[in-house]
Amino acid sequence: MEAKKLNVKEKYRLLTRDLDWEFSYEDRKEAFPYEEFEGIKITDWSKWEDPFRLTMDAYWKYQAEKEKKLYAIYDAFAQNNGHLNVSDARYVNALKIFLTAISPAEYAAHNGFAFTGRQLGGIGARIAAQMQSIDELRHIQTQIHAMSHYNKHFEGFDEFSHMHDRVWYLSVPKSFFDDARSSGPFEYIVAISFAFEYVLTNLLFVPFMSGAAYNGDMATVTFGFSAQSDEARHMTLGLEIIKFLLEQHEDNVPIVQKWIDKWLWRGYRLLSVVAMMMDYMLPQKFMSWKEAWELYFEDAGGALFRDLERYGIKMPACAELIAKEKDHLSHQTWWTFYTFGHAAAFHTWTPSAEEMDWLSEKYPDSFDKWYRPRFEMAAELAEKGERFYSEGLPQLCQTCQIPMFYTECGDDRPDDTCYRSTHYQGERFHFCSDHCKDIFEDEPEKYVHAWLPVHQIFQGNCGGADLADVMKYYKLNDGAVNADYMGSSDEQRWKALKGIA
Amino acid sequence: MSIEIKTAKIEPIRNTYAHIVRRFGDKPASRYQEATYDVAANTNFHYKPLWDQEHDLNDPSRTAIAMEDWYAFKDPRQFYYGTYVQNRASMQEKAEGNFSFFEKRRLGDALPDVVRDRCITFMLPLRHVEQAANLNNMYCSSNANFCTALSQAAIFEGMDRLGTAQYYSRVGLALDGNTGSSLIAAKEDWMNNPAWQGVRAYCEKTLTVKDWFETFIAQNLVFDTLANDLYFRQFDAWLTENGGQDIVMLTDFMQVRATETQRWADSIIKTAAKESEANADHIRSWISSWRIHAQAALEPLATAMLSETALPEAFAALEKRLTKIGVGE
Amino acid sequence: MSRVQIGLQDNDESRYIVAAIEEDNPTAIVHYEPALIRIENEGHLQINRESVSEQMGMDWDVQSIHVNLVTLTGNIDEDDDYFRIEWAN
Amino acid sequence: MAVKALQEGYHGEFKDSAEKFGGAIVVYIGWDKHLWFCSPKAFPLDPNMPFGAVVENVLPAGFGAHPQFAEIDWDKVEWSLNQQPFTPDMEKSLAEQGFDHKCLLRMKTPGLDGLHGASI
Repeated sequence: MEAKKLNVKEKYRLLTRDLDWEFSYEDRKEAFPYEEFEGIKITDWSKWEDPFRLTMDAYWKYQAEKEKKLYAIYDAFAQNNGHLNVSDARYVNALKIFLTAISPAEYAAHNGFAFTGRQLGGIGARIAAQMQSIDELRHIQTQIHAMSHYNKHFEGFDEFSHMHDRVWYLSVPKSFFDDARSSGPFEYIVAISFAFEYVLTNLLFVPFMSGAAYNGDMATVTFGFSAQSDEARHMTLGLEIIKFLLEQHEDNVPIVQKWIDKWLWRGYRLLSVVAMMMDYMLPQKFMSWKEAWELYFEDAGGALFRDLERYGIKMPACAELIAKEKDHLSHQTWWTFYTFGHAAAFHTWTPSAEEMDWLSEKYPDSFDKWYRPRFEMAAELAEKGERFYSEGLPQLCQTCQIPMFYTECGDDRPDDTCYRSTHYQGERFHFCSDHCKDIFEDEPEKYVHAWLPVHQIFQGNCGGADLADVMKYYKLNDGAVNADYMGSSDEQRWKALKGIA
Repeated sequence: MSIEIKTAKIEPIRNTYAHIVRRFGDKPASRYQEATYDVAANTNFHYKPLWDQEHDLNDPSRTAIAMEDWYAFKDPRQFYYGTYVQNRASMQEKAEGNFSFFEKRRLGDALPDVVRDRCITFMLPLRHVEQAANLNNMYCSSNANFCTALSQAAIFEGMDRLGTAQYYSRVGLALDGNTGSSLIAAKEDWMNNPAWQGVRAYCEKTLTVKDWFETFIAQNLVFDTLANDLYFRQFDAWLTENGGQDIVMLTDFMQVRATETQRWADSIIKTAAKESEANADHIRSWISSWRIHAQAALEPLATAMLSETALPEAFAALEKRLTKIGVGE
Repeated sequence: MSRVQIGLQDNDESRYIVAAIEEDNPTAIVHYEPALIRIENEGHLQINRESVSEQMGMDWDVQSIHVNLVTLTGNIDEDDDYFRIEWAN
Repeated sequence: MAVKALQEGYHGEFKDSAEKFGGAIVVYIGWDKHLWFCSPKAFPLDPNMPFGAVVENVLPAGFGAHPQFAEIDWDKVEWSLNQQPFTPDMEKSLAEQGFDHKCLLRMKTPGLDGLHGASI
């Protein structure tokens, strides 16, 4: 018998889609109990279109190939002390943020997709989620391994695990993923696969990794792009899940729209730190946050939302505000970390004269008017030995948990702090924006439970009231990991290694 | 030489991450250690899950098993993602070679009808069993999210079981010349053949279990031990005796994998049982209830596929394993 | 029409793929960025197995694109013989 | 809208309710047009303290690092409490003047509108 030639689609259907069966002995709802409470209506899982059709054998094969390449580079990097090739030790601080803020989020994503990969009733979507889950495990592990060498030569990496559950600014990424993971499986997958992976992840990985390449960091470039090759699959899953939900039932449209609105905003707020890394932390600059936003969101995302119009999905309203904030976001974020740099596990600094000129050029409408004078004033003080650190603790937004530093950019008043608040069951809650307030008001029952670091310190749950106590609770070595780059032990070691006086 | 001069100056300031130092001392750590220990979040969660308001997001109390330190669970293979996929990639390369040898030589054509029929009726429906095993291990992974040592090994097992389901499907395609007719026939058996209904009921039941450690016992210990003995020892012997040895070549991946993974499952159960009497009691009571289900589930299948003595033999293998890991009667 | 784009790691294998893309999509624009090759086109981009195999001088499996792929925008259609991204608008 | 959860009665814990602060109330304070301080700040305060003590102790600790702080004419400050115009009585306690848990106090200092025309 001559064997029939099977194409990829048929093969995938036979090997994967047909594995599922109709239950006879148990109520299927007992096995998949979380499919209905969110209000999503699935009429026919078989209509699911597999975005890519990797069977496990091909998955193992291609992923092993990627891993082999990656670890060969890690080994070479460590053997050759590759950290000596980065443009400047200031650059390494961007990696500290990456390991402490982004990497643990990969583990959270691994877990969230394990949950959806178990709980979605349709086998096609389920397996796509499972593959993403194991990919996300790959990402945290390859990141830990990439940073392993940096950890041996710089401060600020070694307590990433302990920090993630405690440190004030890390509650931002943690609460983002906790929010998604505590949602039902459909909201989770719309939040992470669509809003985060499809719409925003390019803004995290692509410019940042190209920036790493510009700054001589081959280990990071390699893990970044290697991880991103998985992201291409994840993004596709994001688009497929959206199209599937929208095609399944018209009642799904407003629910999905609400989730897109919420998660695009949540994701964008999370990327504030990436904006800052791009504009302030790369000694060799590559692309401004504003340019990246225009290329990867306004251009690519615009095309996406035009594509989704036929389902009745609209571009989220927050996009207008984001477009106005793009002239201010990185500057305000860096200023916040600069002034609270004594309580962070990475170093901060004022931009050099050349860097300020670059910022003026990239941000002609905002930098010279609003931000250059601030950084020049800070630099002058630092020069005099009076480096400015802000005393006390900032007010945080109840939803995104970021200090309330955002200003009324939507109203063209970039020098007025944006204050929003609401009442719920006799308590007042504060927000950095209309969008964060809307998210809270939609589900106050959930957001009252936020673990806000500043309030936890006041309640006595973080080791004490003094900064020194709190640093101890964070397991941060005060004087080594924090404060200005100038005069830090990182700087001293770097200069010694490079033979700079 | 310039290299020596360089290395003399570049002294590391520490050997590894602080949480690894706290566990293993201040010395260079393995990639497995850095990739695994204390990676998962374990405190200060922000919201209550909308789907489980009684628990935190990462919450060890989703099982009755209690541990002082959950990282006492070790994977004897020390698999993290990189070593796992590379190991499986070389296994799949070998499997690919076996399949292409089988197909190129048209070994399927030479099989006696009785072998082909039995494979379709009794072996191919295992792809559905493996699909349940995939879900059950994903369940363990997602519930053991507070401990990376467990969550990662469980997802590796889950993905392995999907791969196994796909390999069984490919056995079918190798038998039916890629038409898929054998898979349709096998699904018909899975859904309606009385020999399979007990197993199907067992699989469906495991998917409704709430305590993930119980799921682990029901799937990876009780069912797998029995099924592995029935298939990889007894049915294999039958195949070899009846001119079906070429099929055995196609299930090599599944056998090697099952043997390897058993060591991991054993270490999990052993460690949990050794921790406390209470854990051992839970484990014993789950074993005793699931072996009763398994007896009822597998009896018709084992008898129809092999003989009336087949299942007792498989239970003897289970006894032996239970004794070995210290949870025998 | 909206633009689609695809990003590949800048390495030897990708260069063959890029050459095949340029041949089959004459209007595509190729940008060389640090460690990344980004290709844009109006409406759609198609990578054909045959063209890449031709460039490489050996059989190329479409699924192996995942080894070098960094990013993409657009709806994907992947089959044995091609990998296509496009916008419906 | 209300949350949609699997079971009825879903409600998170109020993580920051007043009784968790050992008798203190959290007061947020912002100084308009002074973005030298990136954001308003949070202070746990005794509700029985007189407003004058806020001016004397709390504000200098939080905002005294700014060059214009020393120039503030406290009689001319325009206050708002929870976004309503507010005229403080220096002698009276916070509680007596409507300060409650997680309230927002803003101050405007006319004539001192930050530095360099950039609201620093």
